[in-house]
Amino acid sequence: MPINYYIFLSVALFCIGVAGVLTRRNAIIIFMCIELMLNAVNLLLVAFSKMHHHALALTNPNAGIDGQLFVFFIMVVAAAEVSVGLAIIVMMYRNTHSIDVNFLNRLKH
Amino acid sequence: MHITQILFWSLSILALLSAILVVVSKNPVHSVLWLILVFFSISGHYILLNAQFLAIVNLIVYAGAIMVLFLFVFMLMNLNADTEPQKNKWLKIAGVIAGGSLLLVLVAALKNADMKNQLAEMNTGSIGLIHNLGLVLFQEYVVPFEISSVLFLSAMVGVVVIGKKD
Amino acid sequence: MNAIIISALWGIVMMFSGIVTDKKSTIRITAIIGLVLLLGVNWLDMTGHHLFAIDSHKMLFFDTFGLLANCIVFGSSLLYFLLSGRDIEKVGVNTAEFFALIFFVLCGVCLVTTFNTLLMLFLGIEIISIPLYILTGADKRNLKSNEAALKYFLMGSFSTGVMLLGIAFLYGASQNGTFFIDDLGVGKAALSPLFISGILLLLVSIGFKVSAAPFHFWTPDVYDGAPTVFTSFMATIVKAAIFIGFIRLFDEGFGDSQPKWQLFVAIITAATLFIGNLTAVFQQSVKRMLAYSSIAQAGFMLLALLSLNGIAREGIILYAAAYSLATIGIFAILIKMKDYTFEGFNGLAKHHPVLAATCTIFLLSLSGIPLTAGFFAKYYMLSSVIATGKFLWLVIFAVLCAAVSVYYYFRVIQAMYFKEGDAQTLDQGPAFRGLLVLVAALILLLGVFPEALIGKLYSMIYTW
Amino acid sequence: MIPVLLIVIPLVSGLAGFFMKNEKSARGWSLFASLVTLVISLWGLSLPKGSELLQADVAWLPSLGSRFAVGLDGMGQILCLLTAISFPIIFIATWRDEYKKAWNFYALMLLSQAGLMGVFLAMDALLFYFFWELALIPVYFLCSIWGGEKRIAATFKFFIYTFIGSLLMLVGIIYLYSHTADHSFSIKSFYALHSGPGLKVQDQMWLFWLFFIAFAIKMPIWPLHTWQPDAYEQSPTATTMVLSGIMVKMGLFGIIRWLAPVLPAGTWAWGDTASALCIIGMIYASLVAIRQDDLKRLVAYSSIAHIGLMCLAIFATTTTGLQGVMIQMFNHGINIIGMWIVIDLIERQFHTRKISELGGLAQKAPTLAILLVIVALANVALPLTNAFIGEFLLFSGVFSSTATTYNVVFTVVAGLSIILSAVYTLNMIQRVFFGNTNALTEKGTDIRLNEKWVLAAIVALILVVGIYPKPVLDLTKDTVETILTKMTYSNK
Amino acid sequence: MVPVLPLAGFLINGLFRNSLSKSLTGLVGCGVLLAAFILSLLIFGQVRQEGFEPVIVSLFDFISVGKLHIPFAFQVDQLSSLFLLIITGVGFLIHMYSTAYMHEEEAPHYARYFAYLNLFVFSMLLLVLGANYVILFIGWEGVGLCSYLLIGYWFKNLDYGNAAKKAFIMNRIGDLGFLIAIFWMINQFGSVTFAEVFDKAPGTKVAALTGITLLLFVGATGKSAQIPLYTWLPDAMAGPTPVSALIHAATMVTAGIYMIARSNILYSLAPTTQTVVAVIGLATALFAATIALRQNDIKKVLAYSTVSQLGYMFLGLGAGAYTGAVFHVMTHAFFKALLFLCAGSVIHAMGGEQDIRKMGGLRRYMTVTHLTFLIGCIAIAGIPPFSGFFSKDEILAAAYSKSPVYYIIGVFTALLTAFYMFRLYATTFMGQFRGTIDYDRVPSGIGGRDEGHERSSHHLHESPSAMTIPLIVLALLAATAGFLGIPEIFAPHAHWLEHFLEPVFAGSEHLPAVMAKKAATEGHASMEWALMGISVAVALIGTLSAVFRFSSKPQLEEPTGFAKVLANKWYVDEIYDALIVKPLDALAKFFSGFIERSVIDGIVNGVGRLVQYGSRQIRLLQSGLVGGYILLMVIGILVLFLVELFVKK
Repeated sequence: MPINYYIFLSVALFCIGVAGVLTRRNAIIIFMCIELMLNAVNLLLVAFSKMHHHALALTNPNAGIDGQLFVFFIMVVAAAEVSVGLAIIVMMYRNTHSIDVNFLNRLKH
Repeated sequence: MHITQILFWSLSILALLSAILVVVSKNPVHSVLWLILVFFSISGHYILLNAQFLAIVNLIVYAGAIMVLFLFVFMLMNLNADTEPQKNKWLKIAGVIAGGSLLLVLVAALKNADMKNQLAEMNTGSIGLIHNLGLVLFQEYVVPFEISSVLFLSAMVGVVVIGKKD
Repeated sequence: MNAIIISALWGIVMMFSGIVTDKKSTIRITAIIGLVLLLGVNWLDMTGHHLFAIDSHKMLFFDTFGLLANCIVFGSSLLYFLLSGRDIEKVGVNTAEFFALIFFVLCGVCLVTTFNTLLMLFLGIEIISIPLYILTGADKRNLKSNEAALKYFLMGSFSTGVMLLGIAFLYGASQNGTFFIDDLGVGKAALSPLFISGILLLLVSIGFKVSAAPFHFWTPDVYDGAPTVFTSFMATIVKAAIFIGFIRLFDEGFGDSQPKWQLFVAIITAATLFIGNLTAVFQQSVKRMLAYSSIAQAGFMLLALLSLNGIAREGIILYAAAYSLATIGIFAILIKMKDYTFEGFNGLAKHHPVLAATCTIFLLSLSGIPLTAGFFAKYYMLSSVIATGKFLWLVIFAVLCAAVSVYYYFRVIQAMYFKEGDAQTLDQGPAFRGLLVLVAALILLLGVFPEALIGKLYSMIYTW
Repeated sequence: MIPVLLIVIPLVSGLAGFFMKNEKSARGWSLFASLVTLVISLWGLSLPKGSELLQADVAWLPSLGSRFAVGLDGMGQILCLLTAISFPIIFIATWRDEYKKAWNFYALMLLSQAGLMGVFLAMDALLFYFFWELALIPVYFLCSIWGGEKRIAATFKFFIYTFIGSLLMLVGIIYLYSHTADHSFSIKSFYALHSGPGLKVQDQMWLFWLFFIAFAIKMPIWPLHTWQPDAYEQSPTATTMVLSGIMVKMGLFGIIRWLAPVLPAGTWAWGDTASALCIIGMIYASLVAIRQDDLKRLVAYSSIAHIGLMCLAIFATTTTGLQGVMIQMFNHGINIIGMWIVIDLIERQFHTRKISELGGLAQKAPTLAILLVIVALANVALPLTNAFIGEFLLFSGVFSSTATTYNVVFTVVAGLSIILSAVYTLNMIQRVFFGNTNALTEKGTDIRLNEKWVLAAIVALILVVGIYPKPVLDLTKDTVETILTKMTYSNK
Repeated sequence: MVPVLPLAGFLINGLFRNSLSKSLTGLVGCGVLLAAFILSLLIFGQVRQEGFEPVIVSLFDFISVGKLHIPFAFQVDQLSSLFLLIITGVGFLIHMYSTAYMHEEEAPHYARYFAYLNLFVFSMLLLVLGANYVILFIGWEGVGLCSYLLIGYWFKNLDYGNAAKKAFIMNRIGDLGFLIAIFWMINQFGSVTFAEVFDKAPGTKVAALTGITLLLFVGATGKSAQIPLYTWLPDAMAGPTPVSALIHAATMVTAGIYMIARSNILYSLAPTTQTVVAVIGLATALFAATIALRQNDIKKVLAYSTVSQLGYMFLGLGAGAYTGAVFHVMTHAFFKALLFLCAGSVIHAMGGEQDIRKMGGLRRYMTVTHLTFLIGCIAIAGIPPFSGFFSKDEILAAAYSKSPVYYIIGVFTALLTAFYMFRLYATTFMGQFRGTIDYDRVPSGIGGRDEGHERSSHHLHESPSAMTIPLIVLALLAATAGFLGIPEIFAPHAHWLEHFLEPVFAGSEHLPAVMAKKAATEGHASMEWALMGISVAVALIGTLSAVFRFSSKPQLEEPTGFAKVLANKWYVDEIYDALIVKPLDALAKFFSGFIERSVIDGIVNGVGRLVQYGSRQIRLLQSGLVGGYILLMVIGILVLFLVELFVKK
């Protein structure tokens, strides 16, 4: 598969995620959209890693493996972020009984 | 048309469609489900790219753990479609336009990348296998691996601090 | 390496200290001890005594620049603990955890100052961010704090996404699939549009972390909403550290392709200076004004990024020190104030001359008046850009912005000295005042002999 | 040695002043310190030129190529002398003024003196900038703490204004520094710039403005002058004396030492423009002064006019003109301080500065009247007063200038200001001192002895310099020559 | 040296104003003058010897900058010694007069008066003794200052103050011209010392000389009250009458003539300027004379006559008759001082009344004053053998040799002079006393006329001897001084003054052009007789007509028509006011009111306000909505990429 396809695919996914972040006002949905963005990046990284491997396999059998490991770390971080994020959202919900980001406007100007 | 190509296209379309549905569907639970579908299709891609380990981890961590977590939260707050009031139209449109134009710009920036000849190797190559990954992970990447434990630790502490009733 | 491990370990120690004892003073003292220890081991690292023989496979690179930055960070954190430690206790019950989180942040800081691969940068920034989300929301009952936390979290993770995309692009562009910053842009990789796009995205995301316009929007709200004591931490130490990382990345990684991205940095710098200074003018609350001023200061630090040369490297260290010292001091005073608005400072000089005097020195330093460290900080920034011979318009613009900044900084001075009123403060001990004076003296010292910092440390390292 | 003392003594004594919590002792202390400074500057005067006691050069920031280099040349001598003389006079003259927290007041005064000394002594650009700001900060506090009711706004305007200027100058300094051959801030390498390859001529064109704006704001040159009347009006008289008597000279000094010789081509090219500004300012200010009802504002505007003339003469680049500037800087300082003292006396007695509310003082305070008349006549440059020497040289310098083709026009138009100055000065004298007394001035009394002596001293200075200016002129001869050779370098 | 003495007097009187008694001050005041007079007599004696070379005494280096050296030097030669005599002599007499005239002043002010007077004499001497233009200028400004102080002597009265101010400022205008002339000289000759300048002068091109001389003349018009700067002189009469006599008649106003006579060479080299000088002088003479016709204030009449006489002198200078001009200065000093002092004694007697319509018939009450005044009138009217005749005639002759037009106008002016002088005389001294002095009209403070209250017409008395003696002395001088300059045609080489001043004017006398003109005028003895005859006749006509016209029924009615214009001095003051003062004032108001406040300061504050406003607007971006923030961030990214895509290409 030409790498371009993967690039465009994941960029598309990424942008859908961005659009989601911009259009929704439910904190959790927004957060999900962000996860979507991360996944798009993961896909891209894996694709690149395979691309590099394809290019350099002869010289270095492990070429391109860094990309996949990076994805692994991204997943780690994402997991941690999710736990924290959800905790914060829940705390918010406890206090305001809403997770609508548009109500978050006590702080402005 | 080669089978991998067919799979690639179908998976891509599936991913995109369900991603869009994540964004548009009113009911948050639905969008969770759609997101899970996205993850599945992405894992499919991983498999196509012969990155089995990541495919599995993706399923377990994301589709499994994280999404379940989301669902729990939703149920905890028992939110449903009508609980989310509609954002005002203009901001919505602006958001969509912004996202779209971002896509356009990125594509425009990247289309003339001389990557026509660059191919992503499909369903061959061994780097995606647990064996190799593990070796590299615990030899070269041991420091970041350990450090990520700090990350987890801090996340844990943080969640405790936040979640604990005082 | 020492610092990273010790800070991580000490974070755990702090965690358990909460279980062992609930005497807050002991906890605080442990924390302080920890910091002193950190400073010490970092010093050892600089002098070449490494406690741990760990091969990071070149993922971390401990050069003078980073270690020196660590020194600054630890030093200012020490001051921060000494000045505002008691106030951390006031925030909530989980004092120990707060300290632990702060130590984890410091661990992340060490990564950011010494990383050599994008992976480490990513991890470092995340390790810094996640505890900060928590600290922002530490005041759980306070809705503002919650809101700030959520905003910070959402936007932060968004920027993480952007950063990852950038990293992915760079990875794709790199010759042989690597994340090591020093062979990112080599060969024909530098020509690939992927490369420049990646740089742009990284610029955006790290710019977000240092609150560079137009990615600064989180800053005022978060700084305003977070408990003041943590605002102080975020605004000074963290920001300075990330700047060090910023410089490091663009210097090591994209230094060769500077002309490709210099223009963007210039644009962002101008925008940051403009928005930061202009918006600060109209603020009513000193806390929020300081938030905007931190944006403005970031604009000045970005000048170092614009002109990556020796002066800039020295300058950013000095700027980090000067800025952190002054801002920590001001925040320490601000915490003691009952009323955060400008009116709250009216007549402070009459009732608390020491506070007023030191605060004045800090403000003067921030506005870059000679005899204070702030002047040389700004001086280095300006001269680094002038030395490049390009972007003189930006220098002039920066200077004008600095003049604007005088306006809002001096509003505080005016309130303290020239306005009638009785400024209410919480009680502060003589030790606190003494420390303030110490900090002020330090600022003046740096203002008259900046080489006491730069020259001495550098020479010390080179002689070794 | 001596330069260091000149800076350190006020600095240290000022810092010490903060800690003596007693008005009387603070006052005495500051007077003592200023007198010591005066003695030292006189000692410096007595030494032969080029004696190593007049120089001091210590390493300061080696990595930046900046040294703590201070020195007394002719110009430095005369301006330091002015500073050293002024402060005791000011302290004695305002002896009776009451200030709350007086010790802070006097301490700040001394600090500003240290700053001023530093400015006049610095032989290193960065050091110069340092003192430039150091002189500004205390004055800012002085004005906004002890000033009039609109003080905060006025002094803040003044501060921002001058700060912008000095920042621009800083940019210029750094730019020049980065182009010096040996990457040093020392005045020598700055002077060497224009002859070396480092600096292109078109650079000088815009660099000139960076510096000139800074100095023009300080002087001030029209149209950057609006901070001045407000600041003078609002600040306590003692500070006004410092502002108008000495600080104003910083601008002229800056041009003579740091602008004209460093950027001769730029100065040459923009000379006419700058001169035009000066002249507009002179006429404009004189006309505005005619309309002023507040004594302080009147003097402020007249000062703008006088400074404009001096600045004009600098750009004439002639020996006569520069000599005139040198001596006139001194004279103007003395005279205007005399004016302020008189105004202060009036204000303290009648609690008003409004010309319209005063009148007939000559009957009540003949001595004051006579002394003022002499000072005022010096202000209109009547012969045998010091100002005549100055203005004579200035005008003839401008007239014989070869730097501009409009020298005659400049002289004539600028000459009109002589007439106008006569108009507003005589108006002032007449409406304040002559005519019949009114209800307010009925119970006026003549001045006290100490005031009498201060004014007498000033008058003496005025007349002595006015009749026998030779020593002063000889003092600055060499400086003028060196500056001129630098200024005309690129045009030879 | 001479000038030191008055300076000493000034210092003594000035510093010990309060301690000295009045008699003592008077003594000091006069004493120094007397001493000075004696000294100058001695000097004069030396100077008179044949082959006397000008002495130059250089005290110290006044200004020495670069190539420019201006010594503080004095020069004694025929011209200056002559003026020395006049100044110290007349000055002494007037001091003496003043001791009586100002006697009612209380001590400090009395002392102040004499201090000023001495200071004046000092600077006047400085003026005439200066060996270069700068010293001359110092004296020049000094006398201006003193006249300012003395005019405003009664400072309680604001009108006097205004008059003083007017005088000073008008002089300033002239002085500016003078200054620029000096600068030009410095540029041209590199020196301002008379000797060097005159040596270099013949070599330089005429344009420069014309410029310099014209500028000098501007200075002269200011000081010597010529058109257009003459209006201050009549107002200057606000000062005490002796002052008017000394400063505004005898000495200061002739400074201009002195200066031009001193730099005669320059003028002779610049014919254009000479013409200008002559024309201006003539115009002034005529103009002032016409105004004098219709003035009713005794001092104003004299003032205008002074202006007119000065005009004569300038005519003389313009016509190249420097000797004549100086001659006229001398004679004029005598008779005009005399006239003023008489007027003073009249005013003294009349209790401060200056309006001649309220006088009349005074000859019966004050004989000395009357007679001396008469002499003065005759002298000024130019009736032989009184001094006025000789000097005036010499000037007229020179004028004729220039062009008959000058002569005709000059003669007409002489007619007018005779006419108004005798109008004055007649109205004041002849006829019946019309005065019922209402003391309220006494200008406040004029010598505090306390005892004047119990005085009415039949108490009118002669002034004390301290006042009358100077009158008599001056009268004698006025009567006889003329014989110092007897025209050639009466007795060859009898023109003593011409020979005396010969060395001073030698430089210009021997210039070819002037030689030629001289030759032209030589040997027309008959013509000269004719001219003299004409002028004498004219003078007599004027005199007699005036006497007959006014002695019986003086004109008391308000003037009408053209007379009104004359009475209002051609409305010159009003015109100046409308043309210069008002616009200037308006401009000043415009600047200080509008430009300063609104435009310049407006811009400055406007910038500040702009920043404030911008800040208020920009902070609205901080909407508080996460969506908005992220949107803006995305837009930011977009912008960056767009720049990357399009701008950078």
